[in-house]
Amino acid sequence: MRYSLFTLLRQGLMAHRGWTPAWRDAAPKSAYRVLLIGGGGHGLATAYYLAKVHGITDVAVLEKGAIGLGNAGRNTTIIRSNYLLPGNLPFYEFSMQLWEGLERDLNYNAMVSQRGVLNLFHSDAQRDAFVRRGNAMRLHGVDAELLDAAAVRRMLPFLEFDNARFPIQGGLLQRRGGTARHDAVVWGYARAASELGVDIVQNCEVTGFLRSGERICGVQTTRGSIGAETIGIAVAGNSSRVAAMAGLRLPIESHVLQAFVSEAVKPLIPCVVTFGAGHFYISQSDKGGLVFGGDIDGYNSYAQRGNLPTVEDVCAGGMAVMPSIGRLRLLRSWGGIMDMSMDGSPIIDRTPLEGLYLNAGWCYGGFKATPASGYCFAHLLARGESHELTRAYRLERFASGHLIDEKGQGPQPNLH
Amino acid sequence: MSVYRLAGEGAIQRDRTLSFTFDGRRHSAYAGDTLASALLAAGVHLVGRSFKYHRPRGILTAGSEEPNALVELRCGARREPNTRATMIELFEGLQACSQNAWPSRVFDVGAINSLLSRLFVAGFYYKTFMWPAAWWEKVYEPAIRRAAGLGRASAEPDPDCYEKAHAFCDVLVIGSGPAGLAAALTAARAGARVLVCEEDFLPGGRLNGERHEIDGADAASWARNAVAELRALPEVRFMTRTTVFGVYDGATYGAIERVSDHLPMPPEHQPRQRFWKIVARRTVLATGALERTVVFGGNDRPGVMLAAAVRTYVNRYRVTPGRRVGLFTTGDDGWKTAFDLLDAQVEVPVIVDARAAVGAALLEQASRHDVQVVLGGQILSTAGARALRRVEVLDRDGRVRGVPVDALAVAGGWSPNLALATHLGMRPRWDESISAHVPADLPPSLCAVGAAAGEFSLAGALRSGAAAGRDAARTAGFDAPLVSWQTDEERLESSPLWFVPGSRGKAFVDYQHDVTAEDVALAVREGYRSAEHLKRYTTLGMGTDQGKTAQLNGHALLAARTGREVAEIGTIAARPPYTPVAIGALAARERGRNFRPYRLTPSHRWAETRGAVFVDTGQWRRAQWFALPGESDWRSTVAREVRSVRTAVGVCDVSTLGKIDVQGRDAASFLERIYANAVATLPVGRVRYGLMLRIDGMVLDDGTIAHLRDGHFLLSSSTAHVAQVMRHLTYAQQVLWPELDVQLTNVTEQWAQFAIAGPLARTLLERVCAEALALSNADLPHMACASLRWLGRRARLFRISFCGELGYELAVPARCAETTVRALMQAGESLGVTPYGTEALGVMRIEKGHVAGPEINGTTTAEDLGLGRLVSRHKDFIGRVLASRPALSAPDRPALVGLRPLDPHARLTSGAHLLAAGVPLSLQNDQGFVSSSAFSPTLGRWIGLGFLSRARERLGEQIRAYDPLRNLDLPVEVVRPVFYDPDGLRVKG
Amino acid sequence: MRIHCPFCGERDLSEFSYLGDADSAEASGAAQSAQQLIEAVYLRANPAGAHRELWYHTFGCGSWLTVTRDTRTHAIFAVQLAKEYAP
Amino acid sequence: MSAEYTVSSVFAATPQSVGSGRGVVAIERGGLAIAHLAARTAQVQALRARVREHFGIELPDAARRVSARGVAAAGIAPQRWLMLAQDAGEEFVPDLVARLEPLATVVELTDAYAVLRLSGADLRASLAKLVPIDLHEAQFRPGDVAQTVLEHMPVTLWRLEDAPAGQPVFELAVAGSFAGSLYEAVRDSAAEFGFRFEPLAQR
Ligand SMILES: Cc1cc2nc3c(=O)[nH]c(=O)nc-3n(C[C@H](O)[C@H](O)[C@H](O)COP(=O)(O)OP(=O)(O)OC[C@H]3O[C@@H](n4cnc5c(N)ncnc54)[C@H](O)[C@@H]3O)c2cc1C
Ligand SMILES: NC(=O)c1ccc[n+]([C@@H]2O[C@H](COP(=O)([O-])OP(=O)(O)OC[C@H]3O[C@@H](n4cnc5c(N)ncnc54)[C@H](O)[C@@H]3O)[C@@H](O)[C@H]2O)c1
Ligand SMILES: Cc1cc2nc3c(=O)[nH]c(=O)nc-3n(C[C@H](O)[C@H](O)[C@H](O)COP(=O)(O)O)c2cc1C
Ligand SMILES: [Zn+2]
Repeated sequence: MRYSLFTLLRQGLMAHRGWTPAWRDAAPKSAYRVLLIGGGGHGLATAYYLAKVHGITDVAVLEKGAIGLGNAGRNTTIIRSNYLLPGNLPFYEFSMQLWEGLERDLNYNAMVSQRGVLNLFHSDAQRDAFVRRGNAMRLHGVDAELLDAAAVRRMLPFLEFDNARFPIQGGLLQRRGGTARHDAVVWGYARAASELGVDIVQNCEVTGFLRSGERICGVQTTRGSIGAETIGIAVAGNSSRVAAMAGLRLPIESHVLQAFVSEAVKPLIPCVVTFGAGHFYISQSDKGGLVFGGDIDGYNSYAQRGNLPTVEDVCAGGMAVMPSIGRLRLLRSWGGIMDMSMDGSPIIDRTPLEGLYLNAGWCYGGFKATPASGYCFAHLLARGESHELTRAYRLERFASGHLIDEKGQGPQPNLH
Repeated sequence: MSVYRLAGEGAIQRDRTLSFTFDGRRHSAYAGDTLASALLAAGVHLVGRSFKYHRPRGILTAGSEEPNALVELRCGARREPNTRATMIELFEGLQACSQNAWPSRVFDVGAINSLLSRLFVAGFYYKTFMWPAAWWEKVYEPAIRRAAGLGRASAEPDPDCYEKAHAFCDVLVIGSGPAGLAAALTAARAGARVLVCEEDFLPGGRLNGERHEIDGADAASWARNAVAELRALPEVRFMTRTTVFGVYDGATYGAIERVSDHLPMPPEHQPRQRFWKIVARRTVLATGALERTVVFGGNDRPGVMLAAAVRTYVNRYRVTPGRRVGLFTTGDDGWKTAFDLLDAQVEVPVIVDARAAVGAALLEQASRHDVQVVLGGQILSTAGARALRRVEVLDRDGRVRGVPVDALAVAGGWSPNLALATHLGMRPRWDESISAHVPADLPPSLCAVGAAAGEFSLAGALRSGAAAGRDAARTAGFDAPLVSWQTDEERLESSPLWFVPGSRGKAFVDYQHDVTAEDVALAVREGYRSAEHLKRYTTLGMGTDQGKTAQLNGHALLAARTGREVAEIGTIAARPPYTPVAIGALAARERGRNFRPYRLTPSHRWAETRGAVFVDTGQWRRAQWFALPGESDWRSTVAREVRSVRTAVGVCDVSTLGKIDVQGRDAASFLERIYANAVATLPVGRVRYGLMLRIDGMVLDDGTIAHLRDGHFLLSSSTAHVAQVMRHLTYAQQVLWPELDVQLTNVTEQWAQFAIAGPLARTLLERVCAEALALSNADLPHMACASLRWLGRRARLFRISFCGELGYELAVPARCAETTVRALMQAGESLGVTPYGTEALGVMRIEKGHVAGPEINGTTTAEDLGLGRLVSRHKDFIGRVLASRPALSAPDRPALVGLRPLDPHARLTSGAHLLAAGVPLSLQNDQGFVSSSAFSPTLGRWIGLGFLSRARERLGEQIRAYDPLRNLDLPVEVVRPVFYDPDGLRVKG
Repeated sequence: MRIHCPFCGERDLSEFSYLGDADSAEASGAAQSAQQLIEAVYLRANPAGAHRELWYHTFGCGSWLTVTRDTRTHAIFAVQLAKEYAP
Repeated sequence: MSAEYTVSSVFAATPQSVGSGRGVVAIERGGLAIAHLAARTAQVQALRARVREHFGIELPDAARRVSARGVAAAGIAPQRWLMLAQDAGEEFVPDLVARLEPLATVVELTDAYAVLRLSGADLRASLAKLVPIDLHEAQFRPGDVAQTVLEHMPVTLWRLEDAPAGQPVFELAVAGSFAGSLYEAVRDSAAEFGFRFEPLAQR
């Protein structure tokens, strides 16, 4: 059923009795042309673009629980394309452009809000590094502005300017960046894919792979075996576990990243702000809660929760840059499992095993990538070759040295 | 006295009257009141407006689970939005305002939303507002945002301070109701270190709200005595106003002590709140149980209140929520509310019990009063504009009658308050016998007792508490006798009624978020059928109360709509914090200038006297330049400093550079494996530039290696990398090559180090330490080092130069720094000696083409930095193998170059990108960037260092430096990255 | 989380810093070929369950510790000094 | 140059007090010679014997501080210690080097540390705000040593014998460059109890 103000009004008159499920809760068939493991944003987006762009509708998305409760359902919803390296920048900008048309495309309001993303800097060296990044963006036609302290102050007068340990010198602003309603992105892709014939199979955990020789030809699941010509893994924090079922070791560590939300208040923070002298970034959700986060806890983890040192570190960062939030209350904190790659950049590639493809290594930046990741992964699955925007996201780059290391931290995932 | 304030004791101090204002109107109440009890006493029942429909709302509970009565407390910079009236301890002059209502809570324009409520169903915004695209940010979203949110945050900095503290104990008891007190007493009497945390300002839990007897005395005073006994024991810390908000790994607990929230303002030297990090061997969870409401039509009207809360207001605060209070109950304990009210001379017109039959005792007791009892009855709806006036009662024969009441007590059954028992990921278990979840698979360090464990009787609370207290004490090595207390064994029957099917009008599940039974039905209809989808689609349980009183009712509705049992629905994980926590408290002292510690160089105080301007680089605070009186523009100051170094002599404190002492039989071979360049060939008394790589072949750090004595080396590292380098070295020493005999000592702080540079550097030094040391080129050539006596201490002199002039670095024990630098200044006065700062240092290193932070950025190899020739081909060392990966030696990989604008007056900026001349602007044509740039006073023009593809082939080429962010775009020439004294003769001078 | 340092005793997480998989670290030390080194440096077993990992007692004694920890529960099974000291 | 050099306080130039000045008293220690002692591989037995014979000290295996005749040894890591000597003069460390090499590496750190002696009735309550260590008198005995973190600063803490009045006495050592920050943290944590500080120069 198409969504619009009109249908909403009509349903209003009939007490909303006429609405139908947003997506079909399908039971798995015995075989599919393409199987996607993981009903998060990436898996669902991939299914949608397979059907929409490549006309491949014999597709199932297998989700071990209910869709969208992994990282897609727990991220801080920031979307941006303010990247430095040529391996990343065009890909994330393409994603940004897909976001800009997403709602009309999906006929689902994902509340994409281009409220701006402001990275604060606090030293000359940091300014120059940000300028280098901003200039790369401009070279690629992406919007980027350099603000001095005065301009930042006009924009966000409530920041700490006068009593700071590391005074704000200015900021790098991408106005087209912003946030999107994370759950709606999942539901929107699920609904649109389902409408095109994709099976969304919930409570169906993949427990192993079926092989014929060197070829992967299906999966074992908690709902029986399912055959497939092509299988894509898009399980984020669980990538290593699923890959291990196929005997693969990945350049990935799973780490916990915590996020936080405050009690809802009337509009306070107009854009996304990141603190440059500590680990803290923040935005305000449409519901009114301040959604914020910081650094990962730093140790391997599959528990979706973290510990106090990070909580303290994040709140200290918040108070250092935004001392007016002191009396606002933290309402809830949680964690998600990051698929931290060895150079901080993702992998969208074929695996050494025929028929098995991988989409992983998103670290804490994969929500913004959801549309482009789905689009390009669909391309790879449909055509068997990388989309030009993801040529750099190869598994073999670590052996060849074609690293995409935005932060320069080297093979130390917890530092990316 | 108001008609709502009852006679009798309670826990309020009648002799201390306090006055306060709500929405500007002045009222008075007593010490010991909460804002909620004070408002009830003042007859204020309409406290605020709801989130979406702006419905009038009152007070539902008497505790921190309150969903409705949220107010803005205090004003100005101290304004606290969304503060629960039920948790605000009254103080003289308290100011509070209602929220989310305009112009006033009584006449609220937003209330028209109720009329549109047919549209504003769960998730309506996902279905529209999509056209035209641009309108989302401009029109729709701002409107939604203005409507959303409850209170208004202050935009001013929080004026209060916060504190962090650490506590350790054998037994942590969370909650001081009968179960908690029993546990604490038992463990404490045995001698264990006991820490009790109680959220309330009054210990005792339900005992303050009920009329129980323990050991013949009334329970409230029993609690007071228990607390007094505990407080008197040396190993016990009893903290009220302290909420344990989170459970973390390693038996670590987070708690917030509200030190001054009950006062108009924190006293001097007192924080507003104190954040406790508690480590406990064993923890007893005695957090009680929370009563649920029932989902029926108009169940949100001001005057509708949970039955146990009514008892608390009556017995503890001596306040009644109304003069004619009806009761709607699903269990025996609800009846206690009626009896407590009746005994307090409050009229109870009707008792509606959803159960068809109840015990004779209850009926007998009720028959003594003039109360109509409706068994098997339900309440279909309520009436009243801004306060409750009437309830519609459906009896078992299907007859509906209206009963006039001004308040309604609702007893929907109890759920153990087990949030903390799930923070570590444990899922609770459904217990059919109490129709609620109870804590399950707890770790050995944690146990739940009393109502928190589903043990709802007082006797059971005392019993389970005592048993847990004894076990906990035992594991800590204290043998505790089992104490027991006398109390009536009450048996309380109940059977849940989650919702009233025939409800008329909106029946609310989640009050705060205006989630109705209809919204749940809609979510199910649209396929959002898992508990998590229901939550996320309707926002059920996502408010400030986290649905403590609503969650289970919502799941029961979900179960009914999807043909499942409540038990099958599962639970929504509770997350820290248990109740919302001020963000300032978690940051504690780390804000403003205290955000991070600062480090001062050994000559800091001297630098202050010389007019130094300081810059924070990481933790260090360093002299950036030394402005002379009359020097306004810092560039001219820096230019002067550079010129004096190049023409005479300058002194700079470089103590922040890392200094690591390496000794041991295998010291040389250790360093041989650490550094990319040869170390073994370094003779004693000599210094060498050294390059350390990461295992992936990227440069980790550069610095110097001095060979002090046989088997004794001193390394220097860049200021920013000391910790990283030290960690790298200890890793190699302890993990990679434990067999080597090598000892490492970080001596960075032991030595103050001064660079003395310039053509007259030797002359200056000869004036201060000629007799200690011969300084001629022969005696101390470039890259040599020696030790000397200095101020009666041992000091070291290195003939090294970062700025490219004849230079030395004099290392003296840190405490000699000030005397030393003053001596140097004095001795050099006639030579025109000049102190210089980091800025001049930076300019001169660029003039010399020395790489630093902006070049050694974790993505550059020795080759990239033009240091390939240093890398040894004859040995193995960390980083050798991976540095030779194909992509890292590709010819088009950007490498270090010097850059010079063609226009001698043009400014060159770091961060500019480099493109070949004449090519279109695009990422494909991006060939590198400017990493460092400066105005060179020596050359009288801007210069820079940068990285450029195929650098070697391009010397002399004119390319383009493009910096659109700064609106700069200029032609530059590619040159060798050494702008000054390319043959390095001056350092040898 | 609290780690029991064999020298300092049980200490809070905030005193330590994390390196990662101890097996990988050891393998990178022992690697005989470029290929082996690349695998040791870049590939991880990343198990859900018991994990041998290296921690550095940054703010304590400066020892490198080999910790065996469950990555699902964060429960710590064993802690040893990475280096064995000759008596 | 052989002129004398003047040593001034690294914490705060002047004596200061907050409130009653009684809850916590901080006295800046001076004249403390400090060396880092690290046993050479497989030499620890011989080193122990050597130290025993010269100083009458048994090098502790754990994070403990033992002292004899004005010289103290504090265990800070496996087979590593800090040697501290009060008013032993400039030659203490050089002597130590001469006596203990090649059984150990000895490195002077006299100037690397700033040390506060802390006492007072409310000292434990004040320290509880500063360090994540259980300082209960039965848990952290006289002679116990802890290296830990204090507001991001590495610090070393040890407990001395209680003062005659039975009040606890601790010493807190920090890298000299942090002295200012450390001082402010200590002062603020003690403010509610009353705080007094005596800098070096004053004695
Ligand atoms: C706290 C936090 C904050 C973040 N903030 C941002 C941000 O601001 N901006 C941004 O761009 N990114 C952010 N991210 C990262 C982003 O959320 C993720 O990179 C992205 O969501 C990952 O893609 P996904 O949605 O497909 O992953 P997921 O939603 O995790 O999807 C993976 C799915 O696979 C399922 N699965 C796993 N194993 C199996 C199996 N064996 N069988 C079947 N199904 C399986 C899981 O149940 C899960 O539903 C954040 C992440 C977190 C945790
Ligand atoms: N009539 C019934 O059916 C019924 C049901 C439940 C409880 N009760 C009565 O309640 C009592 C149960 O005793 P109890 O001791 O188990 O519970 P309690 O409710 O008496 O005490 C719990 C205490 O824990 C505190 N608390 C809760 N969470 C906290 C936190 N995170 N941090 C700090 N403090 C926290 C509360 O403020 C409260 O004081 C008995 O008297 C019992 O009769 C009766
Ligand atoms: C952007 C965003 C906003 C959120 N806002 C709220 C909120 O207002 N109230 C709330 O209770 N939880 C909120 N949450 C947290 C979720 O309730 C939930 O904790 C999170 O999605 C992780 O799921 P889990 O806690 O069940 O593991 C929010 C989460 C995100 C990602
Ligand atoms: Zn240790």
